[in-house]
Amino acid sequence: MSTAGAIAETPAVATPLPKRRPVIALVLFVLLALIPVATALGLPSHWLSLVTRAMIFAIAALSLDLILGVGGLVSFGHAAFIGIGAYVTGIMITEGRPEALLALPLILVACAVFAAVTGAVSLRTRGVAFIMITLAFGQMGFFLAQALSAYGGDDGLTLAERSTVLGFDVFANRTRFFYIVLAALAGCYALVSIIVASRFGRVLRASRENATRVTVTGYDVGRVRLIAYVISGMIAGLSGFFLANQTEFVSPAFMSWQRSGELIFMVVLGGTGSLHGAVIGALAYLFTEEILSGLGEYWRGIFGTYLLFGFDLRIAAEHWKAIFGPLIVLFVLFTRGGIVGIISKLGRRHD
Amino acid sequence: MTEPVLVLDGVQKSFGALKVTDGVSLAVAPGELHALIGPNGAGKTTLVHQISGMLRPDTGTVRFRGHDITTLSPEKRARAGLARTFQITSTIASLSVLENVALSVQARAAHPLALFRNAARDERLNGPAWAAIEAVGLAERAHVPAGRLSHGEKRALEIAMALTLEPAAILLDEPLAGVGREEGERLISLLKSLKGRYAMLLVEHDMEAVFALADKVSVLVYGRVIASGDPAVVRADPAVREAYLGEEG
Amino acid sequence: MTTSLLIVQILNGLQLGILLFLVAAGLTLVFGVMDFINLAHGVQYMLGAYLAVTFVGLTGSFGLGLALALAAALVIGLALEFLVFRHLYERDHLDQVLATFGLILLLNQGVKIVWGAAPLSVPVPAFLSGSVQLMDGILYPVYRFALIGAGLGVGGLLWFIVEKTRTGMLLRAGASNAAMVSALGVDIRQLFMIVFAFGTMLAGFAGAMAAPILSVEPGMGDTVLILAFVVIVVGGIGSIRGAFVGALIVGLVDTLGRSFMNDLLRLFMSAPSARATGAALSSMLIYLVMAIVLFVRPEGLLPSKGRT
Amino acid sequence: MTLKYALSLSAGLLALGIAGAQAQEPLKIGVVSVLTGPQAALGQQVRDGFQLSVDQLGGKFGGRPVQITVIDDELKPDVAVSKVRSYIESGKVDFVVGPVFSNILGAIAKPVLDSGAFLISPNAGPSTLAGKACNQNFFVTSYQNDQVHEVLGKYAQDQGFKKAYIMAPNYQAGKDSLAGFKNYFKGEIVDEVYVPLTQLDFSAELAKIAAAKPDVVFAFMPGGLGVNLVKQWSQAGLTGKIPFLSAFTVDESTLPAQQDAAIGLFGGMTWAPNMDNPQTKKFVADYEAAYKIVPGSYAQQAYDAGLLIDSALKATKGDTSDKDKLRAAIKKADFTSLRGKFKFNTNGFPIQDFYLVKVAKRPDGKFQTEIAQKVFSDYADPHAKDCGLK
Repeated sequence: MSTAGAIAETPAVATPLPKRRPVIALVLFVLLALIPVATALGLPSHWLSLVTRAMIFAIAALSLDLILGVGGLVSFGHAAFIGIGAYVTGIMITEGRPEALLALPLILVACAVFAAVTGAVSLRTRGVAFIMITLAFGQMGFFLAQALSAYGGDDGLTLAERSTVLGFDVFANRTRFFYIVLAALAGCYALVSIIVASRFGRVLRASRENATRVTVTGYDVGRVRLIAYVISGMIAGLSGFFLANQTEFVSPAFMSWQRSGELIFMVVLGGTGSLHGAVIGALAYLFTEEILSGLGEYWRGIFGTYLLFGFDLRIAAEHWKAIFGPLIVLFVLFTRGGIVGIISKLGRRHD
Repeated sequence: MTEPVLVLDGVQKSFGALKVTDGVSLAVAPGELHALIGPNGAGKTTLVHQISGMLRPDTGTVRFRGHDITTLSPEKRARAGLARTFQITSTIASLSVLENVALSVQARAAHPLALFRNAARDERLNGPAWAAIEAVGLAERAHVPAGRLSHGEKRALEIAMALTLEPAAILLDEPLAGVGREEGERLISLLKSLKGRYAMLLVEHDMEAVFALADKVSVLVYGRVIASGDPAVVRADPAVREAYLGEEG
Repeated sequence: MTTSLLIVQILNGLQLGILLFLVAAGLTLVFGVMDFINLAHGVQYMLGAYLAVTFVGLTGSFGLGLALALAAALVIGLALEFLVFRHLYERDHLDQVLATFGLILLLNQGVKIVWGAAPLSVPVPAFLSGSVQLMDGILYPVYRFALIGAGLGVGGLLWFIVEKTRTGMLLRAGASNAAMVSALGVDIRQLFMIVFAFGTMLAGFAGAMAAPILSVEPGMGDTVLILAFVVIVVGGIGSIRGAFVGALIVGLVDTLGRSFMNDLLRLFMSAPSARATGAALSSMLIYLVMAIVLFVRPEGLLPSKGRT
Repeated sequence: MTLKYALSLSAGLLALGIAGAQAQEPLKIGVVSVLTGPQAALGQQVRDGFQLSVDQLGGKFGGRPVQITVIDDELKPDVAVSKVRSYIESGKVDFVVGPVFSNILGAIAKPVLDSGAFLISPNAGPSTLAGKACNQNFFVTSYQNDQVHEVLGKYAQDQGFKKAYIMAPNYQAGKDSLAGFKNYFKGEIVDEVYVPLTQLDFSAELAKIAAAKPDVVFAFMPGGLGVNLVKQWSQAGLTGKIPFLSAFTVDESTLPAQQDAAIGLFGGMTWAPNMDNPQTKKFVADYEAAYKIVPGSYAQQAYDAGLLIDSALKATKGDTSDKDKLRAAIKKADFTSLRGKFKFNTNGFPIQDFYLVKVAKRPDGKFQTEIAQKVFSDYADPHAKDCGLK
């Protein structure tokens, strides 16, 4: 097998569609829906924002999983779509048109066009070349945003207000915003699940494993992948809309290559191709980050001191990346198939 | 005699200085099982690739059902009714036998890429798929992932996938290679049962099978057809005996 | 624009290219032979620079410091190979990406714990501290010629090893068919370890050589890593010649783009808009070149034989 | 085991509750600063400078114990927003001090100010927040960003330089920087160059400078960019040939790496470690003792921010409930700044003196900037007129 082709085609171990999936997803969404209750009962109140943010990234990770996990296309420029969604939102608000029902269709169209153009070029390549060419397009988007000096350039753009729906400031209430994002995530999850289980999804899944076979069976694999790429880009654009409304700020940093890398990381951490894996991965990534970087404060919140055996945990928290890094390495070395892989392994042991 | 389904005329392909197929011409009539034999490196697989569209000939034409398909893409040839199997089995390992065949059925259905129509429970796909699976004798293995099938079962699966394309012609690239004796016999009887219904171009090493099955045999040596015709005649051809059968002992 | 300015800028482009080649050579070797995506290559480059700061500072001699830094980089590289990398060779690329990303986080923070967050530097060695007048008003530091020489030397050495020695033959064979090489009775694990150690040394060497002209700071490897990836995909993955050509192209395109893009655009537009467009365009230029190269030749300009 | 854990947990929470009820409620201050990535050296100065002010005042501002939470903004605006918002939501926050960079300030200003907390910026001072978008609860202990660049523009103009070559990174602050320089420099700009923020090698620009033969070069190259530029400038033999003026390019955060290459280069600032007053001498000595490096303006401004908050709380006797009273106390700026003279303009930005500073090597071998000459006296930024505050 050629190296270049191998990267996207290797994970042939993927289970097609595990039966346990709807149950895990259901449990996941119910748990998420209970977060506002938990914050009322004593979970630090900022967790409401944290979980909202995590769910926004989960939408993006979910969209990436459609092409990466299901379609076998490792896009290293996916953050560009988040950026487009965020910038369209921000620019519309700055120009005095905060109506979401106006912004959302525009975001979807903009993302679809960007995906169709860049996808048509990128999908001529496979494997590492595909990774790098999507990186190239992502970087171009980044530099373009940086050049938008009318909208803050590199400094980014503070939004004067949030998007409105039919003129109402529905995102103002944090709990309401939480449930709107949760509903959007659940909706995207359902949509992507339906697509994966559809005729189209079957061809997409089959193409990842054996594009030649799918071609001689009579499908235009390139077209199938392009459609998936466009759908994925549009969903990621939606997460950009929410991100802009949560931070009330947009910045070129939203589409940096590091952010694209983080998205890949979330999907792989959760387990590729299973959809709920992407959601779990995004949540796990952001929660771990929060807990490690706030280690000292959490410790103090529980035990009333920063010290653990005389060691000031605030120092550990400052260097949380030096803890996070080895955790990632250990996780990769000792597990297969991400968090979902662990869950299904535990499940099998129970059976 | 009726118009041939598949006609090759002077098909030539070079890799660098090496002419892999050197002006190959042959015709396959409807319902005919045409065997293509030849020693290793004779260019058989390269020829099949050119017929199925995975490679494009340098010169020469491929005609299928009266149309020139020389420059058509593989997926368009497949939709036109030209199916193939691979020398190294090629199935979707993680999908079940049923899903593999249904994938093939779907390619010829009305909305092959419908975005929201559930595929697994779709009787319009599963019905014809079951028929093909039963025809090749894989009904008991229908829900097993293709990756876990035995070698011979994979061959049968490939043939089932080819059948659901409702092909006018099937290209079979060494279906018996690497298959055990018992499974081989089952495959031979499967092919026999298909004879007459489809035009088939069979590339095969197993001489016993070839002479048991073929209506017509062509011999490819160094990219050229050195003999073509009735199996018995070809078997007796001295040039063939020297170049090929002699080698085989 | 004068001819001498153009010549100096081409020289600058070549020199940036050589620096990128030093980083990219190890990356493409490990990628090509072992089919291993090592994102940690960038932090190994950074480690090389930091080790050079320490050892040059301790010994007071650039040569001795460089040698010690290389030895230390090798030791760290082998330790990482033993603890992490060797368990990843059989895994798929995404696992490799993930684990080496973890190493990036660790090492970027690690150097901050050990050496502090402030940028550091290595003085130019005394015997290379002179300069040459190439054009009016500007001196070309001898050290930069030494850097070009080192790059060419490494390139030549690699070419010799890969093309002319038995080890090189095994490497080329291993790149296309690892199973065959192990069937020949060669311990493929040992071969991989040697290749990896060599790749680590190359990264460390590049970092140490860059230290006298660039700021030594946490995260310095991240930018270089992306550029090095651009270089190796433009050149063709696994190919030393490709990395060399790719590095020169990226170096030249970047430098000449920065130098002349504004003047070029000013032919078509007003000065302020030329400046704005020029700055945005020259940032994008190498990515544009990469996208075009990949579009026309997905396998890169000079792919190594035996892979497609 | 589980029971024991639960018991100790509740005991801990109980103890926490009792302690909170007995002692005076601590003053909650969030310090937002960049602590990861290449710019962490600046962020550490801000954090440490502020911490030093707290330590020297016995851990209390205006008699109230101070509870500092350090927030690493990672120099990512969206990360900064979400962390800062989380912190604000976690409980009654009185002050947020930070950040280092303007783009982070742009991101966090709204959530902080909307919450009713005071935002004290120890470094970033963008023109928007000085002008139209000014806020009564926003104060700056550094300067308005443009002013530092104007110092160099004015100096270049005063020196009678005719041709200037100016360069900055390709982002908003870079563009503002060159605009600030051009506000006061009226000679010819032979070239205005924007380089990528990730640029490694400046040899292309240096060759162009040598070819253009300007009278003076002005550069704004913060952090690692400045280290690369200055080292390569010196290696190309340009030191001493062409005057090199800069902003945020040679300072105490980059000098340990630039070393001799930076000697004699100019910058602009409101303070330098050799400033001749007793409070600066004590601050520099204490800071070096505690953190082993020479403090730069980042540390100094954060230290002043600490003194400012302390002075305001002394005036209100530790009370933060009456925001208007507290605000009035802050505006008085009744503390001894390391700079000496310091007062607030109507927009919450300081009115102060600006100096040309020059890099020098100290007798102990360390490097620092030293005051060369005063360029502006009692200089207020012009954006204040766009600000509606009185």
